[in-house]
Formats: sequence, structure tokens, C-alpha cells
Amino acid sequence: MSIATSSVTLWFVLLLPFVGSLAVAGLPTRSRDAAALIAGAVALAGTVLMAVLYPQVANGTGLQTGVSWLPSLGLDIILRLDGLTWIFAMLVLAIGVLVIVYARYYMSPRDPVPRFFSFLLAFMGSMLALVLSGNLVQLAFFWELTSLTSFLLIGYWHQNESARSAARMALVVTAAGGLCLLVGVLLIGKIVGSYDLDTVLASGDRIRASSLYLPALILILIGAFTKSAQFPFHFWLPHAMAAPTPVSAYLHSATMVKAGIFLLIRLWPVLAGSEAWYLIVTSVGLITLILGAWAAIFQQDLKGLLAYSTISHLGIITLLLGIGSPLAAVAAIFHTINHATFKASLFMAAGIIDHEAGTRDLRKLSGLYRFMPITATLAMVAAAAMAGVPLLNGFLSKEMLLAEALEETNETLLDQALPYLVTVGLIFSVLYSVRFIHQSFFGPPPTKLERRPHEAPHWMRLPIEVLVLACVVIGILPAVTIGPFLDVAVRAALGGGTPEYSLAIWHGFSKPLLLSVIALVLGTAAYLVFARALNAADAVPLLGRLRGRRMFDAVLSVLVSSARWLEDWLGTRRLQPQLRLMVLVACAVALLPFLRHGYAPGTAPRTLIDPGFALIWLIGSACAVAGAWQAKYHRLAAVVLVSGTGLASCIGFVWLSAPDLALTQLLVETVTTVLLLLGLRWLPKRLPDNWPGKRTPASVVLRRGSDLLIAVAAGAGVAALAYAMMTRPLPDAISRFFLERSYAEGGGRNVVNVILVDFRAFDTLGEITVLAIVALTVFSLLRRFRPARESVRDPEQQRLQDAFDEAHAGRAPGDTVSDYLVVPRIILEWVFPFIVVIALYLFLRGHDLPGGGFAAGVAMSIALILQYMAAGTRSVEARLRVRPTDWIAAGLLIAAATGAAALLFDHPFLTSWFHYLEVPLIGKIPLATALLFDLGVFLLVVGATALILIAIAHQSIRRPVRPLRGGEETGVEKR
Amino acid sequence: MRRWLPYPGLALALLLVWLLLSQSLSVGQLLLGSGAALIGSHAMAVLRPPRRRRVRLAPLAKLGALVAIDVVRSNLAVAAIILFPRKGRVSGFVRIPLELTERGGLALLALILTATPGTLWVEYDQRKRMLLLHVLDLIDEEEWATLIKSRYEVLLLQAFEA
Amino acid sequence: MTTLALALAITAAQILLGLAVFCAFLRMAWGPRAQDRVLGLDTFYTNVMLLLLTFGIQTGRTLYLEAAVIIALLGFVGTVALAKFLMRGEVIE
Amino acid sequence: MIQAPDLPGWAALIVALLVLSGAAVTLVGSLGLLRLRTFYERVHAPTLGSTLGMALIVAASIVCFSVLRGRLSVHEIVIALFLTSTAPVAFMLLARSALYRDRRGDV
Amino acid sequence: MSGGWAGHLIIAPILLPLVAGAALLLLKEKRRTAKRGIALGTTAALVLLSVLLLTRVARAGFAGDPATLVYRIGNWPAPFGIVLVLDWLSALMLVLTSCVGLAALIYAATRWDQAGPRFHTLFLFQLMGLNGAFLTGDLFNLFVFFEVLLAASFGLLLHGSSKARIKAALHYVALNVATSLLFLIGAALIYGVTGTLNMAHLVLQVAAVSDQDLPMLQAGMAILSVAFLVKAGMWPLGFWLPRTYAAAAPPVAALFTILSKVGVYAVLRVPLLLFGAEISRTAGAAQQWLFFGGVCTIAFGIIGVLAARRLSRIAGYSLTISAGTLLAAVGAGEGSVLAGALFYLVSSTLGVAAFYLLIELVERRDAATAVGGEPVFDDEYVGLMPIEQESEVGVVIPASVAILGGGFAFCVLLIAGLPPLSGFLAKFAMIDGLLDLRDTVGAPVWWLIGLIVGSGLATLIATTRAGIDLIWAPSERPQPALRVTELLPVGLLLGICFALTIFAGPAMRYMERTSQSLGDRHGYVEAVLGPEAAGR
Amino acid sequence: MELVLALGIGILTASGVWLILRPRTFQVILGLSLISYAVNMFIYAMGRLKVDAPPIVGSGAVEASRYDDPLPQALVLTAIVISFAMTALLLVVLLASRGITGTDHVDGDDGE
Ligand code: NA
Ligand code: NA
Repeated sequence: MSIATSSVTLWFVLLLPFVGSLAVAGLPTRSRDAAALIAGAVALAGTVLMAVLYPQVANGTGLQTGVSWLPSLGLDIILRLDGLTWIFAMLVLAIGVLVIVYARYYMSPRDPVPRFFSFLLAFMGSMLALVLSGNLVQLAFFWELTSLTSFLLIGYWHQNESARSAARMALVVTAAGGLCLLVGVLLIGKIVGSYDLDTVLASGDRIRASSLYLPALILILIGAFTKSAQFPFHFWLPHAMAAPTPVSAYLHSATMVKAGIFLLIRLWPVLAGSEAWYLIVTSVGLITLILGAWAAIFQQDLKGLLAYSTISHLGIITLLLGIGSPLAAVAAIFHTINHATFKASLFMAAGIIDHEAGTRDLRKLSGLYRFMPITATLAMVAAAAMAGVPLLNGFLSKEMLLAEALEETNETLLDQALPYLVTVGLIFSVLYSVRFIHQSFFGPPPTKLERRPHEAPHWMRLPIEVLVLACVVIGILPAVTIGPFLDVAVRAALGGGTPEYSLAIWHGFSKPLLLSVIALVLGTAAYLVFARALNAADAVPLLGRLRGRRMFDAVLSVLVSSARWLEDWLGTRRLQPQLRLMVLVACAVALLPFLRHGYAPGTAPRTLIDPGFALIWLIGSACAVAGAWQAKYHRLAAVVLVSGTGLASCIGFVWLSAPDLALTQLLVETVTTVLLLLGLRWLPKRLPDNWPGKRTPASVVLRRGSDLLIAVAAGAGVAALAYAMMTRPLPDAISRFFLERSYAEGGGRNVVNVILVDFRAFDTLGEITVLAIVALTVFSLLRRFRPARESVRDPEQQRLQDAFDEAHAGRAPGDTVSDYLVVPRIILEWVFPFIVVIALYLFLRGHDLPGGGFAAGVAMSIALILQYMAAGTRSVEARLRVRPTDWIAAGLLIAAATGAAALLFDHPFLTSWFHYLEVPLIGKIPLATALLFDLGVFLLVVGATALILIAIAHQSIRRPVRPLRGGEETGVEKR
Repeated sequence: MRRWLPYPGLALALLLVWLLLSQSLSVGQLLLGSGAALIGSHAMAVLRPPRRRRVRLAPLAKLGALVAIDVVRSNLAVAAIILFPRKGRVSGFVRIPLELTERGGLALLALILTATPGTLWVEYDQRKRMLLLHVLDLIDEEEWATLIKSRYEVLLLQAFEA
Repeated sequence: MTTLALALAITAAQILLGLAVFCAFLRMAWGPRAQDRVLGLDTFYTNVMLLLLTFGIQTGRTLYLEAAVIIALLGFVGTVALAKFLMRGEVIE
Repeated sequence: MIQAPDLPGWAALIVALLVLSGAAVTLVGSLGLLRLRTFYERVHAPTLGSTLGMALIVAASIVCFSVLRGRLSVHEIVIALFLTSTAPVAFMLLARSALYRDRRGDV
Repeated sequence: MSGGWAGHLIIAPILLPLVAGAALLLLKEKRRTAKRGIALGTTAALVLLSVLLLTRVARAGFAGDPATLVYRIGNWPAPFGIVLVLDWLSALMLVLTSCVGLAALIYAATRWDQAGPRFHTLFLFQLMGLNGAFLTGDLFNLFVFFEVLLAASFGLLLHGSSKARIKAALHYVALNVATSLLFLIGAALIYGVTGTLNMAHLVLQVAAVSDQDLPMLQAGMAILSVAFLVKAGMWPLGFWLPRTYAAAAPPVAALFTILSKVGVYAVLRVPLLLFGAEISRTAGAAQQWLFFGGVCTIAFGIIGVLAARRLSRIAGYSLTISAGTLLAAVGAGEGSVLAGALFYLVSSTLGVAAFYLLIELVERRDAATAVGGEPVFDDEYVGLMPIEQESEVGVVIPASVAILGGGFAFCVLLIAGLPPLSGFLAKFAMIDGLLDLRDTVGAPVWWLIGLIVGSGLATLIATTRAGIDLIWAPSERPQPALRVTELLPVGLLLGICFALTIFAGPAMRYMERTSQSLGDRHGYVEAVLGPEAAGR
Repeated sequence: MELVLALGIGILTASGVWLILRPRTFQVILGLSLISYAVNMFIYAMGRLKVDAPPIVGSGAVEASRYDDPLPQALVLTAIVISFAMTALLLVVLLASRGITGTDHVDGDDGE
């Protein structure tokens, strides 16, 4: 097979599970057989193809193929097949096949089985991609993907709370580890200058010498340990037993938990060999080994026992890798394979027991051998392998472990204690293996079972048989069976440092053998002594309080509650603190430059003080202060005073050569006052006294004081800025252009207006859009407006006045208001046409003199409002049909169309055109598109202002669907 | 004519205002002003459909002159009150029955009384045709009533209701 | 010389008008009743308009009269609204 | 800014007198706002500014611009017209509101 | 201006929604189908347009030609008139806006557009404002478009008015009005010192500012930046963001994800453009502040995500996190980090937008309460029908839970930055760039990396806490009735992210060029003002 | 004159800021109005002060220094319009808030 064909095959193998996953996901919910068939075919095809690729790796060259993904960051998808990855890929695929076969029978047809197989295949693909990664980032990528797919698998029975929380815990722990791993590999990448695995593997010395080595190591180890359930991250694994048993058999024996191990092996050549590596990895492995084994002893749940035993065995592998010697690494790889075979079969057996007996509780199980002898035999063999009984594969790797533990690696205390501690772990291991077998298969027939167990269907047993056969064959003929593959893997993993080792069963009487025997004897003896006590155990002694899940939950809840506390402390939901912060921050950042460079007013000559202006302007300022003072309790007074300020600023604008501003401000001022008054009607009349009869609390006084300080600071800052700027000479940049071109190229003398409708007409277009939007928003919001209950009724004045009219002979309700308005109404009606004419006047002359569409529009709407005030809504609308929305639309469209007309002549948007037309008698009349644009502005402003004011005014004449409870009857009826 | 030009008097006034504002008597401004006046008078017609009615100008002219004199006199009087307050000055409300019912006339009377310092039109009861007036320097209620009726109301009645 | 005298006279007039505005302001700020404040505002408007007229004379430009025209025609709208609010509790019925 | 248009002496004198007296009348009116005792009395005060005060200053303006331009310039009349017809509306509405507020329930 | 109609395409993203929105006003309230059709057509056209513009920029840029296109509105020469500038960044933002806009609008067209009057017009105006803000090359015009988009956002936030919305809107409006005033002060100061508003011209003028005017300029820029940072949601100025967005109707919140990027965009555009590293006397400190502000913002976002009780708050705080990340990346001042951050901007925007849409589908039970019950007044607007009564689109998808769950998971992955979607690549790119800074910047880089990683984890923890039970727990309520038109937009957004993942190479190359172009002041000036002004 | 104007701008700003920090919605809206006045004047001031030099040009050649800077004026005009719109909107929102929450406190509850 050529390299090219092999590459294609490799891609095919990788993509097959993903494609299969999608295909299976599309199947109907109940199609268990079809799903299993497809999944099995995919896995089988993968296994076969991967096996076919073996020659590529057997000669040590391996296979590498890639596609570009994110080349600029050195992230490419590279598939890298060597001996190590081949063996892991084979584990993933082959055990996958077995698990799928098993699952076909295990899963109930009532479950949505296609989804299960879809997840399983997706996981398989992710796992494959992980081991095949030739790029560290790619590896981290698929690493997280395995976390996600395993999350889905663990949470498959999501109707169970335990499955949901277990899935979540597994996800959080492993994904967190994955994120650490990502940073870790990025660090490695930075040290090496590449994320390419080959490059990285070739740079071990550089990596270990780098200052980033330790952080990178720790981060990567966290990743590996979380995935491989090493102490202190081991706690998620037992809970993950909430998953269907095939998932446990697959993920928690052969694949997912081995991802961490795979990573440690993969990076062993570059990361191992340092003191830090030794201390961390060895001690974590050792602790995990002992803790896992100890906890396994006390489990009453079959799967729990297997889970802790898995933890313990993963600890063994980690320990081996930590020792750092090449031989230990060989042992680690070997034990990885062995553990996968016996643990997968044990899980499957446990699943059968669960299925048949209806329980996994060791205390309820007993004497099952008589019901299911074949399964029992298989389980016994597998358990023996787990316990390290000779002639089985577990024994071989265990011997290697003991040999390495006895080897003197360095001077540390850990190294000295290692053999003893490992032996203790092995004793526990024997103990729980014996307990597993004896408790379930031997003893009297079970009494607490709901149904009579049977032997499982043959096809369901087949995977176990295959695996147990592997245990036996490897155990007896290691050199012939696993030898070549292991050799290829070891060479690929360790590179040049591959040691000489032998896979013989018999190495003579040696210390490891002695320790092995001791472990077997003591373990069995301990079971005989403590069997009954173990059955009575509710919790794991010594570790009872260290329940992983409880701690995990506690950590999370502490995290959440402290986050909530911090959110309250560092954030706020109230408006005032937010505004306060904004003002403070603005003041502070504006102050900084002056702290550095100093503050100095400019040197430009000052303008002479003009007493008229100065007086008015200071009175305006005084109005502002007085308004601020009154605003809380005397809203009307505040409105009046703020109007005074506005008026003063109008006068200021007149004085300071800005007549356009003065006009506009004046008109807007009027509308705003009416607007605010319209609003006041819906606000509460009197404010409740917050502290009736008491003195204002000190905290409030303090806050007011600080607000005052902030206000003064802000004011002083703005004043200082304004003063400094006004006393500097004006930079001569772009304004000259407008002054010089206004008449000649803009066709208008009023430069401000020409800027608005021509030079910067685009601003104006945006500005009128704002007005339109606001008007529409106001209108929309008020269509659903619900006033506060006490405001629904007519204002008190009206009720009293109407009552008065009713109570007096010769008066009809409404006389008071009618008398009140009779004369003003006549005058206001006569004023109306004058305002209209003035508005037209302002509009037409705007281009040359102060005025323009906006001022005209506002004036026009004031005319309208005046009529509403004098005659009332219904009366005006009976005669005058105002359709403000149409005005708005027309205004916008005219303005936009005027601008767009230029496009027809291939000029940019809003290019203006003007021409002086010579008309007999009349003389020159200016024709300018700007005037058309201004017409749009005018229409829109009339429409928008009217829409806003009328929408608010209309609230007074709305009728509730039915009388509001709480509202008085008189209040809801309007004339 | 009415359809095209409601309120011709108003239109004329509007044109005048336009010309005053534009400070020009050019043909262009005349045309523009006429257009604006037309629009303005139509606006008025929408608000209040015009009714056929004659207003005599002569009494109004006489009234104008009277008011001008009165305003100046009252200005001085009120200024004196403000600058040199005297003890015993009373201000108060006066109720005056009016014969005038024409809206324009009433409005004009209200303008005159209010614009004249010292008197203030407060309210008009349409059913009782009673005017409520506030007077700054109230010496004799009766005197005020006759003064207003004989000096202003008569002329207004002549102008509007003859 | 006469120009200076006129200038001084106008400035003096502006100061007088400014003081008049100040009186109006005091009424606005003191009240005591809402109607007093509104009256103050109305006076404020009128006085300010007169001030603008003097400013127009001072500069010899008729440009500034437009603002005065607007105040004369529309300055009372605010007062009307305020008065109506006081009387009826709402501005538009 | 202390400046004035360049008027012939007699016109300057007239304008100065008119402006000063108009301002003075207005100030007196506004003083009344402070000195008069009740609201109803105070309503009368600003009328000074909106009638005589306004008239004098408008006259000053007319004189000034007519002389400046060498032709009759009367467009300030518009101001007089508008102010005379609008200011009273405000006063009468306000006075009536005050009356209502003072005699609530007993109008 | 030459180039025929193609030369005028730049104005279309602003003009098209404006005209369509205004035209919709002429249609009566009842003509819903027509309105939907016009709005959807316009938005779809905007997608095409923006993609067209982006390919134009990219094609020219990758070919080595000047990528920046300048459009002089009103045909006035550059520093005097207003110019639109289409460059790498603005083209990207246009595409992002139109895509999110289309998704949100399709979603809304199923039923949410009836929750209040004039939805489509407001929506189109919102798009117009956003596009304008992204295109303009003028400081004050930026203000105007900020106001357009803010005004529209007020309207949209209040759409379907409910208590939560109104309460949120009160704060949102008040804060934004105050912010706009800061914007004005800042812009005015800058004008006062430099005498110009055109951004390219400002670059030249800023460089020429005298030492005594410098603090004034810096103060102006600082105040302006505060305004931008409030809008970007930086801590401690952005507390309003999660609450406001959570209160908005789902399609509106989805559209708002773009809105939250406008502040960051403005920071990239204005202060960075004017105060780049070239002008050493002004740069350093400001960037540091930005960096630390960003770091604090991410930290606060993490806190908020963990503290959140509702999914919509998680989504809001993930916007805070994303704003913080971007700001910190900008502050880090390294091109490759910024490129990663831009990639992150795109994918987090799409992800959170999809998330907002999904949240409502997942929590559908509460949807009916958003509208406010029985009308109180006879003329009250009653538009939104309960889902059951509507029969227009009525396809109830089977296995909706699975679909929702899948979509939810993808959103979470995208937001948390986990594989297999583009969020992961973005975070990878950022961390990769940051690690290059470890020697120059030192410890703060590690904080930022820690926070970037931590934010992903926090998002995962928070979303799984809230989401797993919501989606997976067995419940009595019937399967949510979903419509294809509601899933389509989610699929659209996630599909874009998926495409971004697959085509990460070219996408990242685009981001890198964008990041480079942001540092290339000279090129910007040259494009807008011509080679002479740029001094070449 | 510059000093007077600056002083007034400062006082307006201070009053406005004080008001926007108050808890009642109406205070906030008035505060924003006051700051708007100040900001408008501030923007204007950025074009420096010129008395009696309105930017209304003749038809001949223009001596730019004789006119006040027109650009800030145009900006202020835009700002006036926008702040008017925003005031209207804020007002309506506060009315709605008052209606739906029953209080005119900015946070929709009466907690001080
Ligand atoms: Na009077
Ligand atoms: Na100026």
C-alpha cells in the first residue's frame, strides 16, 4: 500500500465514525437494530482498515498526512500514525466493535437507541482524532471534544437526576482540565516554536530547560489527571457510572480515561525525566492507586467497585510513567492495554449481572454462578487478571510495576517507600477482586432478587469472551501475541530511548514475584477475615467524609454564592450609583492629563465683558441652581426655573453670534415645557416624606454631600475645560472652507444652514431619523401605556370643577372650563394662521438667514399644540385630521430621495445642486435641492413633534375597557 | 371667492406681516407672501369655518386711539403705585355684566382690558354674561363698570354687533 | 461722541433690563405660589425680548429681531401651558 | 461690548431716550413683581413692560433702523402686534388659575 | 466619483434600510405580511450587499491593492464633508450586522414582530444606525449614528412593553443620554483643539498639536473613551448591559449583541486611530488602562455569569466578558492578539445572538407573560397572539427537545470557547498571541490568559447548571411548539460559526489583515485624504 | 466674557449632575436637560467667542476671520434636536415606568 493510499485510508477511518454518527442520528427513535448495525459496521470497518495500516507502522516509519487549517497560527490538522497511536486506535476501534455488539443487547428497545449509537460513534471519532493528532492544539481540540461526547453519553439517561449531575460533573472537570491542557500545550508550542508534534518530540531538552517548563508541565498534568481520574480529580468517575454500562465499558476502561494516559505517554519523551515530573506524577499515581483501591474495597455497587478499581489501575499507569525510566514506561503502555481488556470485560459482565439480577448491589447478589456459569467464569478470569494472578495479562504488567517500584531511581523518600506502598495497593486490589467474584457468584442462592437470573444471550457474552480470551492469550503467550505490537508502540513512544525488556512469564524467583505472592495471599486472607464487615460498610473508612461529589457541589455552590456576593459588591442594579460612577470616571480620566502636564488657560485676548449678556447668563445659571434645589418637591417650580435657564442660553446664543441656535433653542424650549407638563399629569402629586418626623439619616446626608462634591467637581471641570479652550486661539482647519464656499458653492448665505442641509446634510439626515425613531417609539410605547392607578382618574381640579358646575343651578358640567377658555380660545385661533405664516417664513429664508426646516417644523407643531390646549383633543381632531406618521414617512422619504437623486447623475449621495433662475418681474430666484432636503426636515419635524405630543395628550382621553377597580367612577368617564 | 380665499381680511394681515418681516416690497416677496397668506387663511378656515360677518372699522379706529391713550396713562399710574406705594390702596375684583356677545368683540375687549395696566380680565361667565375683572387700584366698583361699558363696550358693540 | 453716548445709553438700558430680568428671576425662585413663578417666567420672556431689541439696536443688525419675533409670538405658549396645568391639572384635555 | 450704530446726533438722542425710558418702565414693572403684595396685584406689573416699555423700545428700534437705512423701517411693528395679542392671553389664563387655586371648591 | 453604480454601493447599507423603514410607515398596521416581506427582503439584500462589499475589500486587499474605499458624501472634499470609509474592519462589522439582523428578523417574523407597533421600521432603522456607525469616517457623524442606533435600540427594547422592559429601559435611556452628553463634550474638545472632525484629518492634526494643548486633547479623548466604554459595557461602567439585554424581546436581544460591539468598535476606531503607538507621548498609559479595564471587565463578567440565575443573564454577562476580552486585547497592543480578539468578536456575537434566540425557545413557557395580559384601554395595542392560536406557520417539529438541546449545546460551546466551534479557535488565537507578550508585558498577560480560560469554564459551569435541568429534566409541560422559522435563524447563526471553523484559515487571515490595518494610520490617512496629505 | 461663560457652563453642569444623581425620575430628566444646555454652550464655546459676528456671509469674497465659527453652531443644532428627542423619550419611559411600577423612583421601587 502506498503512502498516498494509506493517507486516504487513515482519513477514511477517522471520518467514518463522524459520518456514521450523523447517519445514525437521522434514524427513527425506535430503530435499534439498524443503528447498531451501522455503528457496528463503522467500527468494524475502522478496525479492519486500521489493521490493514499496520505494516505502515510496523517498520517504524509511521504515516503522516495533513490539511491546512489555521496556517498562520501553526494549527493544521495532521494525522500522525505511529506504533503508539496505532495501538491506541486499535483499542478504540476494536473495543468499540465489542461494545457496540454488547450494547445492541444491553440497551432497551424503549430507549432512543440511535441517539446512543450516534453519541458513541461521535465519541469514537473524537477519540480517534485525539490519538491520531499530529498537532498539539489539534490534540487539545479533540480532547475537549471527547469530554463533550462523553458528557452526552454519561447523560444519556437524562431523566435520572444522577445521570444529569454526573454528566455535568464529568464535563466540568474534564473540560476544565482540557482548558488547562490547551494553555499547557500552547506554552510548549511557544517554547518549541511550533505545535507540530514531531517538532515538539524532537525538542525535549529545550522544553525541559525552559523557564516555562514547570507551568506547562503542571497545566498539562492537570489536563491528563482530570481525564484519567487521578487524585484529586478522580471523583467524577464513580458518578459517571450513571451511564449505561456499555458506556462505562468503553469510556471508563479503554478509551476516554486512557486519553490522559495517552497524553502522558505521548509527551513522556519531552516532559519526563525532571524532578518535578517524578515527584508530581509518581506521587499522584501512588496516591490514586492506593486511594482508589482502598475505596473500591468498600463499594457495594458493582460498577462503583469497578470504577474505583479503574481509578486505582489508572494510578498504577500514572505511577509507572512518573518513575520516568524507559522500562517503567514500557510497563505503563503494556498495563494500559491489559487494563483495557480485563476492565472492559468486567464492566460488561457487571452489566449482564445488573440486567439479569436487576441489581448491582453486592449485598443483594449471591451465588449467581449457578444461574450464569459462563458469565461467571469469564468474570472470574477477568477479575483474576485484575488481581494480577499469574498466567493472565494483568500479572505481567504488575510484575513489571513491582520491578520498577523496587528499582532505585533516586534518593527521595518516595522512592524508598514506593515498593511497600505499591504492595499495599496491590493487596487492596486482590481484596476487591476476590470480593467482586465471591460476593456475586458464590455463596447461597440470592434471596433479594426480583427475578430469576439467566445466562445472557450468546451475542451479548461474545464480547466478553473475546476480551477474556485476550487476557488469557496475552497472559500466557505475551511475546508472541502482544509482543510485536507492544514493541512497535514502545519504540514509537520512547523513540531512541527504548530499553531492552522481556515479556516472559517467568523471570525466576525475584523480589517482584515475592511481593506479588504476598499481595495475593494477604489480599485473599483479608477478604476472608473482613468479608462480613465489608458488606456492612456504608461508607469508605477514613475517606468517608471526602465524598468527591459533595465537595464538588460544595465548591460550585461556594463559587456561585461568592460570585453573587461579589456581583452585589462590585456591581449594582441601581441607576444612581451607575451615573455616579460614570461621572466620577469621566472626571477622573479627564483630570489625569492635567495632573501630568498642568493646567493653564490660553493666551488669546479675552473678549470684553458685556454687562447685558453677563447678567442674563448668570441669572440663567442661578435658575439652574434654583431649579436643582426645587426639583424634588416643587416640580412645577423646577420646570419654570429650568425654562429660565433655557431662555438665558437662547439669549446667550443671540449674543454670541449664533442666531440660528437661539431660534431653535427657543422653539424647542417651548415644546419641551409643554412636554414636561404633559408628563407631570401622570406623576404622583405629592411625594411621601421619606423620614416623617425624623431627622434625615446620616447615610443619606453623607451621600448627598458626596453627590454635591461630585456635582461641583464635574461643574468645575467642565468650566475649566471651557475656559482653557476659549482662551486659546482657534485652530484654522476646516471652518474657513464652509465660510468661503457657502454662498458660491452651497447657494446660501447662512453658513450654519448650508452646513446643515448641504456640507453636512448627512448629519441632519441622521438627526431627523433619530427624531422619527423617538416619535415612533413614544407612540408605540404609549399604545400600551397603563397609568398608575391614582392617575387614571381625572385630575383633582377637573373633578372639583365639574362637581361645582353640577352642584350649582344654572350651570352644566364643563362650564368652568368652557368659561375659562372661551376668550383665550378665540385669540389662540386667530394666532394660529400667524404662526403658520411665520413657520413658512422661517422655512423659506433659512438658507440665507436664521431659520430653516427644523425651526419651521417646530413652530408649526407649536401652532398645533396651541390649538390642542385651547380646544381640547376631540374638538381639534374633529376638524383637523393630522396624520403624523405619514408626515414622518414623507419627510424621511423626501430627504432621502433628494439625496439619492444625485446618484442618478453619478454623483455621491446628497450632492447638492442649485441654480439662480432669472424670472421676469420677480428677478433671480434660487432653486436649490437643499431646499427640498429642508422640506423633508420640515415635514418630519412637524410629524414627529406632533406625534409625540399628541400621543401623550391622547392618554387623557383614553377609556378603560371596563371600569378600573380602585379607580373612582367619576374618574374614568370623560366628556 | 370664499372658497379660494377664506378670511380675506386675515389674508391681508398675513401678507402684511410677511412683507414686514421680509422688509421688502419686491414682486417675489409679494408672491411668496401671498402664497403664505393663502395657506395661513386656509389653515384658519380648517380650524374655524368662516362666517359672513361685517366689522365696522371706524369705531375700531376710535377705540384704538382711546386705548393707546389709556394704556400710557395706566402705565404711569401703575408705575406710580409700584414706586410710591400709598397706604389705603385697595385692589379687588369687579363683576361687570356685558351686553357684548360677539366672540371677536369679547376677545378684543379682553385684550384691551388685560393689556391696560391696572385692569385684568379674569373670567367671563357665558351663561350670565358676566365679566370678572381684577383692578389694581379699586376705588369704586360702579365707576369701573360704567367706565368700561361706556368707553369700550359701546364702541365694540358698534363695530361688531350693529 | 454721540455714538459713545448712545452706546452708553444702550448698555445702561441693557443693565436696567437685566435687573428687570433679575426681578423676574427672584419671583420665579421665591414663588411663593406656583402662579407667582409662572408669572415670573412670563416676565422673564418679555424682558428678554426687549433686551434682544436693544441688542439689535446696538449692533445695527435686524438679524436678531427674529428671535424677538419668535418670543413675542410664541413666548406665551409656556405660560399658557403652565396656567392650564394649574387650573385643570393637565395641559391638553 | 460697548458699541452703537453710527447715527446722526438727533437720532442718537431720540434712540437713547427711547431705549432708556423703555428699559426704565420695564424695570419698574418688574420691580412691581417684587413689591406688590398679592399675586393678583403682581399680575398687573409686567404689563408695563409688555405695553409701554415694549412700545418705547420698538419705537427706538424703528427710529434707529429707519435712520440707518434711510427709509422707513417698521418691521418691529410685528413684534408689537404679536406681543400685544399674546401676552394678555397668558395673564388672563394665569390669573384665573390662581383664582381657582385660591378658592378651591368655592369658585 | 467614478465607478458607476458600484461606486455608490457603500451608501446602500445606510440608505436601503432608511428608505425601506420610512416606506413601511406608509403601510397600515394590519398589513403584516407586506411589512414582513419588505423588511425581510431589505435585510436579505443587506446581507448580500455587505458580503459583496466585504469581498471587494478582501479581494483588493489580498491582491495587494489599497483595500480602503472612501465615499465622499455630498461630493465635498475630504476633511470638509462627511466621508464613509469602508475598510477591513467596517466591512466585517457590516457583514456581522446584516447576518445577525437577518437571523433576528426571521425569528421575529414568526410572532414577535406583532408584540408592538412599528417593529419593522424600528428594526430597519436600527440596522441603518449600526451600518452608519461602522461606515462613517467623521467623529460627529459617528455621534449622530450612535444616536440613531441608540434611539432605535430604545424603541426595540421597549417593543412588547412589559414591566421588566420598561424598568430596564428607564435605566438604559438615562445612562445613554448621559453618555451621549459625554460623547459630545469629548468630541467638542477634540474639535476645539484640532479644528476638525474628519478622523483621517484628526490623525494629522493630533500629531501637530502643541504641548500646551495636549492635555486638552487628551482630556477630550479620555471623556470620549468613557462614553465608548460605557456603551461597550466595561466594568465599572457597564452594569446596565446584562439586565437591559435580558429584558429585551429575544430577537431584539439577539440584534443587541451587535450593539454591544459598537462601543468596542468605536474604541478601535477613534482612540486607537488617533492615539496609536506612533505618538508615544500620548499612547502608553491609555492602552494600559484599557488593558486593565478589560481584565476587570472579564473578571466581573465571570462573576456575573456564575451569579446569574437566568440564562438570559448569562448571555448578557458573556457579552460583558466578550467586551472585556476585546478591550484587553486592544490594550495589549499586539496585532496577533487583536486578530484573535476580532475572530472572537465575530464568533461570540453570533453565538450569543443564537443563544438569546434559543433561550426563549427553551423557556417558551414564560413567553406569553412577556406581553402583559389583558388590555386595559379600548384602544390599546393588542398584537401578539398566543402561540397556540396562530396557524400561519404551524409546523410543530418532533424531537424538538433534542434539537433545542443540540442548539443549546452548540451555543454554549461557542460562547465558552470550547471545540468544535469557532470560539475555541478564537481563544486559541488570542492566547497564542498573548503568550508572545509574556516577556514584554509580564504578569498581566498571565492574568488575562487565566481569565480567558476561566471565563470559558465559568460559562460552562453556569450554562450547564441552568441549561441541563431546563432541557434534560423530565417535565410535565408539553414539548415546546417550535416553528421552522424559529429554528432557521439559530441554525443560520450556528452555521456561520461552523463555516468559520472550517474556513478558519482564510477567516483568520482576514482578521489579521484587519488588525494590521487598524495599526496602519498612514494608510488610512492616505485613503481618505490622498497621498499628499499623508506625506508620501 | 470667557470667564463668565465658562462659569455659567460650570454652574449648569453642576446643577445638572446633582440632579441626575437624585432618585426621582423627574429630577433626572431635568438634570439631563440642564446638562444639555451646558453641553450645547460648551460645544459652542469650542468655536471660541465672537460677539456680533454671525456666520451669515455676503455674496462677495469672504474674510473668514470676521465671522464666528459656523461649524460648532451646526453641531449644537444637531445636538439640540437630538437632546430634545431624548428628553421626550425619557419622559415617556418614565411615565410608563411610573405607571407600571407605581412609583417615580428611578429603580422602580421606593427603596432609598
Ligand atoms: Na392689565
Ligand atoms: Na463662536
